[in-house]
Amino acid sequence: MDNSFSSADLEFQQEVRAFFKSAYTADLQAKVESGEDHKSVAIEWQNKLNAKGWLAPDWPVEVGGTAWTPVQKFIFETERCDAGAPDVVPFGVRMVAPVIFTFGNDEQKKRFLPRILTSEDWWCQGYSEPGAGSDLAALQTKATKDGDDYIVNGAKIWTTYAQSADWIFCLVRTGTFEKRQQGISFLLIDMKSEGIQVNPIHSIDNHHSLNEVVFENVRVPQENLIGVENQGWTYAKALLAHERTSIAGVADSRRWLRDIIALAEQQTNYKGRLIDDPQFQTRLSDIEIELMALEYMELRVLAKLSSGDTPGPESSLLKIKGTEIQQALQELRMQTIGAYSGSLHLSNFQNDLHRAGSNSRRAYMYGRAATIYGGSNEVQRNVIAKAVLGL
Amino acid sequence: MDNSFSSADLEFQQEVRAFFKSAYTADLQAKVESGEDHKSVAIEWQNKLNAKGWLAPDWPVEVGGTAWTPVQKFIFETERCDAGAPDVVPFGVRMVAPVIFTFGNDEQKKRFLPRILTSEDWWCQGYSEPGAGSDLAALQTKATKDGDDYIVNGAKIWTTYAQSADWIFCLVRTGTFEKRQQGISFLLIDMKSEGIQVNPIHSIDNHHSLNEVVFENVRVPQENLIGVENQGWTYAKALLAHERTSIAGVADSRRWLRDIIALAEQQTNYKGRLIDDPQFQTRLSDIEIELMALEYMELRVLAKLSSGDTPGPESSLLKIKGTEIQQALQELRMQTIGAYSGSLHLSNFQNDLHRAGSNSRRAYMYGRAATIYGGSNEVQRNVIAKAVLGL
Amino acid sequence: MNFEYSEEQNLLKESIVRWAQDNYSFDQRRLGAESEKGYSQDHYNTFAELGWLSVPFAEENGGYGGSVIDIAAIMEEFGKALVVEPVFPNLIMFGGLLERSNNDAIKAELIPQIIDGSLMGAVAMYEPQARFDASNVATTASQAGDGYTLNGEKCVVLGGADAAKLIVVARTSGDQTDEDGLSLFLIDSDASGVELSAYPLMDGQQVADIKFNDASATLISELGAATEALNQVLNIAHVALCAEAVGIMEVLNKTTVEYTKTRKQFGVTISSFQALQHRMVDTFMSAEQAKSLLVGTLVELTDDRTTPQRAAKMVNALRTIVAKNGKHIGDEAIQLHGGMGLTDELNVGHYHKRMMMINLMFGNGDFFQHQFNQVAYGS
Amino acid sequence: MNFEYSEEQNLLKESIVRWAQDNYSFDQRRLGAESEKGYSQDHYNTFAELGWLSVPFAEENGGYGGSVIDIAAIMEEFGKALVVEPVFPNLIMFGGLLERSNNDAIKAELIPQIIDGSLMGAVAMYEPQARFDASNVATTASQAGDGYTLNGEKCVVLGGADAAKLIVVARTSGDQTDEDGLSLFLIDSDASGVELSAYPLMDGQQVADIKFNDASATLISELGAATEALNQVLNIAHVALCAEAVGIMEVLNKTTVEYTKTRKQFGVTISSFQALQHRMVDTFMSAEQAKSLLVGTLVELTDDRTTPQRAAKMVNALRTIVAKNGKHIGDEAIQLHGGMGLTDELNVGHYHKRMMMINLMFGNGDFFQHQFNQVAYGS
Repeated sequence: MDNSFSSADLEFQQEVRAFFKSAYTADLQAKVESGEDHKSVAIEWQNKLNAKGWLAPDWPVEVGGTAWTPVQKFIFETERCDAGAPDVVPFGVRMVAPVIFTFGNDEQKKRFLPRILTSEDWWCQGYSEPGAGSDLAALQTKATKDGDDYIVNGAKIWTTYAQSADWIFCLVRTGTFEKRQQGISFLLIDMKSEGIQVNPIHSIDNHHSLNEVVFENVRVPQENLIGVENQGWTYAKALLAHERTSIAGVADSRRWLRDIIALAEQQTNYKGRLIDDPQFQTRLSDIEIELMALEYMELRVLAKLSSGDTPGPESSLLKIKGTEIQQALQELRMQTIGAYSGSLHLSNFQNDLHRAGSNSRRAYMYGRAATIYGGSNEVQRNVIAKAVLGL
Repeated sequence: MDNSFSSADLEFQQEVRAFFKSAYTADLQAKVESGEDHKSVAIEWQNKLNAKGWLAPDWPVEVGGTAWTPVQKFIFETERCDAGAPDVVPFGVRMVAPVIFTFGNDEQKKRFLPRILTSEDWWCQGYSEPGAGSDLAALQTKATKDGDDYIVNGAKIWTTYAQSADWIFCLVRTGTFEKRQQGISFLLIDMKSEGIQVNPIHSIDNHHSLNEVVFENVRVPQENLIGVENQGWTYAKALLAHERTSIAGVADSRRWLRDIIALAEQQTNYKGRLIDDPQFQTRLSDIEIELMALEYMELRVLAKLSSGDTPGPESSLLKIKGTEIQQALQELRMQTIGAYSGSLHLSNFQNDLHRAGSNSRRAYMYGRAATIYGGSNEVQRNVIAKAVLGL
Repeated sequence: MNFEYSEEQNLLKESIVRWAQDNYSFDQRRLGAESEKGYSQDHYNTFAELGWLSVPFAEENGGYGGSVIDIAAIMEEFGKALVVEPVFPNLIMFGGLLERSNNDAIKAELIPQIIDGSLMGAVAMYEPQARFDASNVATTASQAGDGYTLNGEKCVVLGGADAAKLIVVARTSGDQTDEDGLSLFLIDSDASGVELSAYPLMDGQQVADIKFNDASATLISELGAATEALNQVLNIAHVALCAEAVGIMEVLNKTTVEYTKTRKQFGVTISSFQALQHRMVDTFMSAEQAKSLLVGTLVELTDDRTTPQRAAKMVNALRTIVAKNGKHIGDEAIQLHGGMGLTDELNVGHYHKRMMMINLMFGNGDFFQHQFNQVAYGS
Repeated sequence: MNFEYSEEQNLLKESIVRWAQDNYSFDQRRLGAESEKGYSQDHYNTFAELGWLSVPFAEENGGYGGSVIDIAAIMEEFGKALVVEPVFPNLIMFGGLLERSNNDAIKAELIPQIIDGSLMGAVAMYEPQARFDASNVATTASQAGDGYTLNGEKCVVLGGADAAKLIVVARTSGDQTDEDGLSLFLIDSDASGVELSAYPLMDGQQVADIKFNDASATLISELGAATEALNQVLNIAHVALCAEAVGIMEVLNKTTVEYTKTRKQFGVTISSFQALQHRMVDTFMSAEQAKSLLVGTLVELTDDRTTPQRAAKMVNALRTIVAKNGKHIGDEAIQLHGGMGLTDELNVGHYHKRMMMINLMFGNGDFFQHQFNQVAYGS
């Protein structure tokens, strides 16, 4: 057992740190924290990452990846959070791209991957359906062959930023088999196609990021099919395990924790500083200690990956604990701020606490989704019960 | 809504308080707390209660009950715990007697009830069977008719104090029906009968109170059958709801809480008194606040009972919360005392903390049973899910 | 011993239930909540007509003479209906302090206006630096001729966006965090020197941050001796909020149980999953705990034998358990509703947000538990 | 980065696994545990023969030169096998302090005897009035000719019932609760003035309360400067106990999962109940958390870059999570075993009791969390 970075890793750490320091400017930071104009701010930041060649570390080198070791990825992620820089918007870079470069044909790779790197194409994810929830295989959106095209009918739901997406990657039903997981295909659909309607879903954080996407006789060229018809479930599943592993969000949670401590150093409680209140310290360390455990849980998984293993059901564990910790931090941040954390709007603030309060309210509310999406934590527990404990 | 006692209740309270003060002598208290010679100490105490006519408040007046109102019972129980006096051993007075006076015939009432009051007969309970657990209806002990007798074969388990009991009341299978709950009879068996073997079960509190009772061709006169053959399940069920209601143990938990506070006033922590440590105070109030809620939960049930209702599925709630609070207190008591609470034996103590430690260890260990017996808390949750929430 | 609401109280509750059924569906409520004012004056006028606004006031002031139990009875129903109209800040806070004023003329003038629904008032007490400490008051009042001049800043004033009159807690003596030396002042919200910034909270309330710059106000309490009245009103306010929370808990649990009975996954209703059943039993028990402690607090607060210490123990225990269990119930309600629980379209999120605001008003769970510890174990 | 035990460490672990399989069934263990001594000298001699007793000692003292990772490796396996032989008090505590002594002659004499299994020693440090505060020491040592005279009382001395020699922490200067002014003394347990009362703990350990009445002892540390050595040894002791606890957690979880797969109720195995499945997933996660934090503590303690503050944070975090999760896992193991979990006959209760004792040794969860808070947030 040892924890040490190689000298090459240490050099890399310096390079990454320097990059974030120069690239993530105060101006950009202010734009990000305003929470407004999400897409253009994200593109501005992703273009900087892409210019450095660091937008898509996980991709194969020949299409734009970095061939970083898991340790390097860990370093990058830690430095990113220390710098307070936002994560990449995942739908293109992290979600559809791995499916394209793993299961897509050369034509598809050439057509789609470069435009993801340049942020010319903005993607959204079409998995969940109204009424299906965590039971992904219950999907009913149909794609029927018609000449060189598929005709798609059905609806997808909880589609984040569908309103600003150019493309959607969808799981659609192309056949009927005894096992519901069969007969599902992975299809790329142009959001400008005729017959697509995007209905906004306003969520409890008082924002509009979620949508329902309805397909009515939408014509999709068969060249947009990834891999083999009826094998889409396999492609999506490979992706989901990857998604769960990265969902632990240790570095982000660490940033939240530091933020709470900074707030508690300013807040007053029982005529002293809140941070000095033993009860508050215990609330904080209840979470911090779990976060320290999660950090090493994740490192153990990363170390295994770097020795060639693929992520197994333990990724469910990272997802459960990671999201529980995120929610606990969001809750504690509101408690730290007090009544100001009920503030609804992001503008016209009287003071800093107001801004922090409104941000924390929104994070808490939006954060309720973390234990629901990507396979609810209940479903993750089912997975561990079956795959790890053999129950 | 009001909480007030009538003037008659207040008078009663004075009478009860005076009784405990004079009857529960320092000598008796020392014997009880030594934890030794359980049966003879219990009989000494129960004889005092019986002399006052207060051993069996719940019984009908004509056989020895007191006809107390629920408020009076509440007052009695509160005063008992304030005085630190032990509860009645339940198997005779509270468990078999209500079945006898409700479903038994006159002959049985005359024969058994007076000897329970005088503690001449000591009873134990034969419900659970090896392998059946909370699934009580899975019982397999058979009683087959032979002339005027039943021949009983099978085994009962977790039988508390079977080793010192004169009688056992049993659920036995007398018939086979489609519903497992049918075909069960309620039988009273003399422990001196030939063919009964009592095998001790040593438990994790390092004491012997539990037993397995094995029946091999045990001959039981049919006159010992309660009520109608094959209807025993109904009689037992009526009893169980009653048992759950009284299991909340609010007054006892309140005594434990006071005990912990007294200990924490003597213990040192971080160079101050443990009771002044904010973290400890929070552990304590986490429990005390739940106990305050439980107290009013129980009072609400009692008030309903006094207006003529029978205890419903809400008694499961009292059982769950009551036992969870008991266990939390047992745990906190050990934490309060520290390493001394690992002490195994009750004698040869170096100091008071030693005695308190050993007592608390034993209470903790024995207390693990509370969430398992009388229908495990898991089964109680199933009951509420079905009967209250309609799930 | 009796732990049920009286027949009169049940009639009062039923009148709210009936009104809400007929007039306050989720969409009808929304009309008011999403208006600029944040509530419907029409509904509020109906409350006045039905007599509900008179409940907390003494008979000699033209009120119904209701006890804290009567207040809890109506607040529980307002909680169930998720009433957004500002009953709490106007009746319990503003009205409560007004009724304890030593200025009989002002009482005689204003209380009837509260009861008939024509006056909206708010209490400006907490300050940005104070978090939950009601005695951390930097706003000062200095004598100027017959009246007083206020200077300072108040924040998250409940009902403040819409109030015509404000009662302001200001320091007339002592250091910033002294318990004593506080006085109450009445001032029009549009008076000169009053600068009011209104904003909404997540539960739909319209509140305000308010600055006072040499604003002229009228003293309505004994000089420097407002703490007792404040504590009396806060005690009732705590119980009123908890009663509202108990109503909310009941709705959240009921809605969630019903939802799981209709929602299907993996071919069956999710109510059939034992893991979810046990969690719903736990939220049911959470609500029963809160309800039981509310009942206990009500009977003990109205019992002559209760000491102030015992009352403080009950109130702080109640607020602590409402904070813990409210969060438990709200979080589970959203989780078990899955994606639907995240939508603004379902009422679950709205109930949850109101519950969260209640549990940030005048203190949070840790704050109240700390107070409990002081009373119960303090040396 | 690498978070696995090395090949050598795995070989060491496997040797313990093999030995336990062949020689340490539950019944075989019981023979030793229920003997008067509380353990088997034969087994202990085998430990010596297999070299396990040399692991923590430096090569220059005739030991294996093991790191804290090597110690954790063997303790984890001792935990899994529920070894009752006094490895911990003798090697980690007594041996650890001895190795840090400034008296080379005594080290040269005694350490080989520990390694060959012929010497049992114990550390007498905690006192009845001190609860978990290691610097609350009322026992005094005063100079008397060449040596020192001890007076005072020690309690719950681990390994104390059977120790031939004792290291005693005594005060040579300062007030009763000062951190400084403590010294270490060596004394034979049968020396004049040593009054020893032995008794068993619930996990089968034989411990002792010990009184010193003008007992003559040898100083084996710098005068008044024992605190650093004590802290070093306690740090390793904390990690060793947690490694043992991690081993216990694994067994408890595995045993419970297996039990639910065989135990039938209501016609099906109870492992098929989803509510129980989710609870077993939670206990599995509890164990993984503890294991991960153990690994983290091991790599950070053996990393040159680690500051003392960081080390203290890791160790206290580890002990806090082991206390919480150990209780969680132990309680659930008993609950899911039902009545069978309450019997002395099954090993579940025995593992649980050892876990509980670990979590009362040198502090409990709250104590360690308090220490963590001091390091992490203290001003």
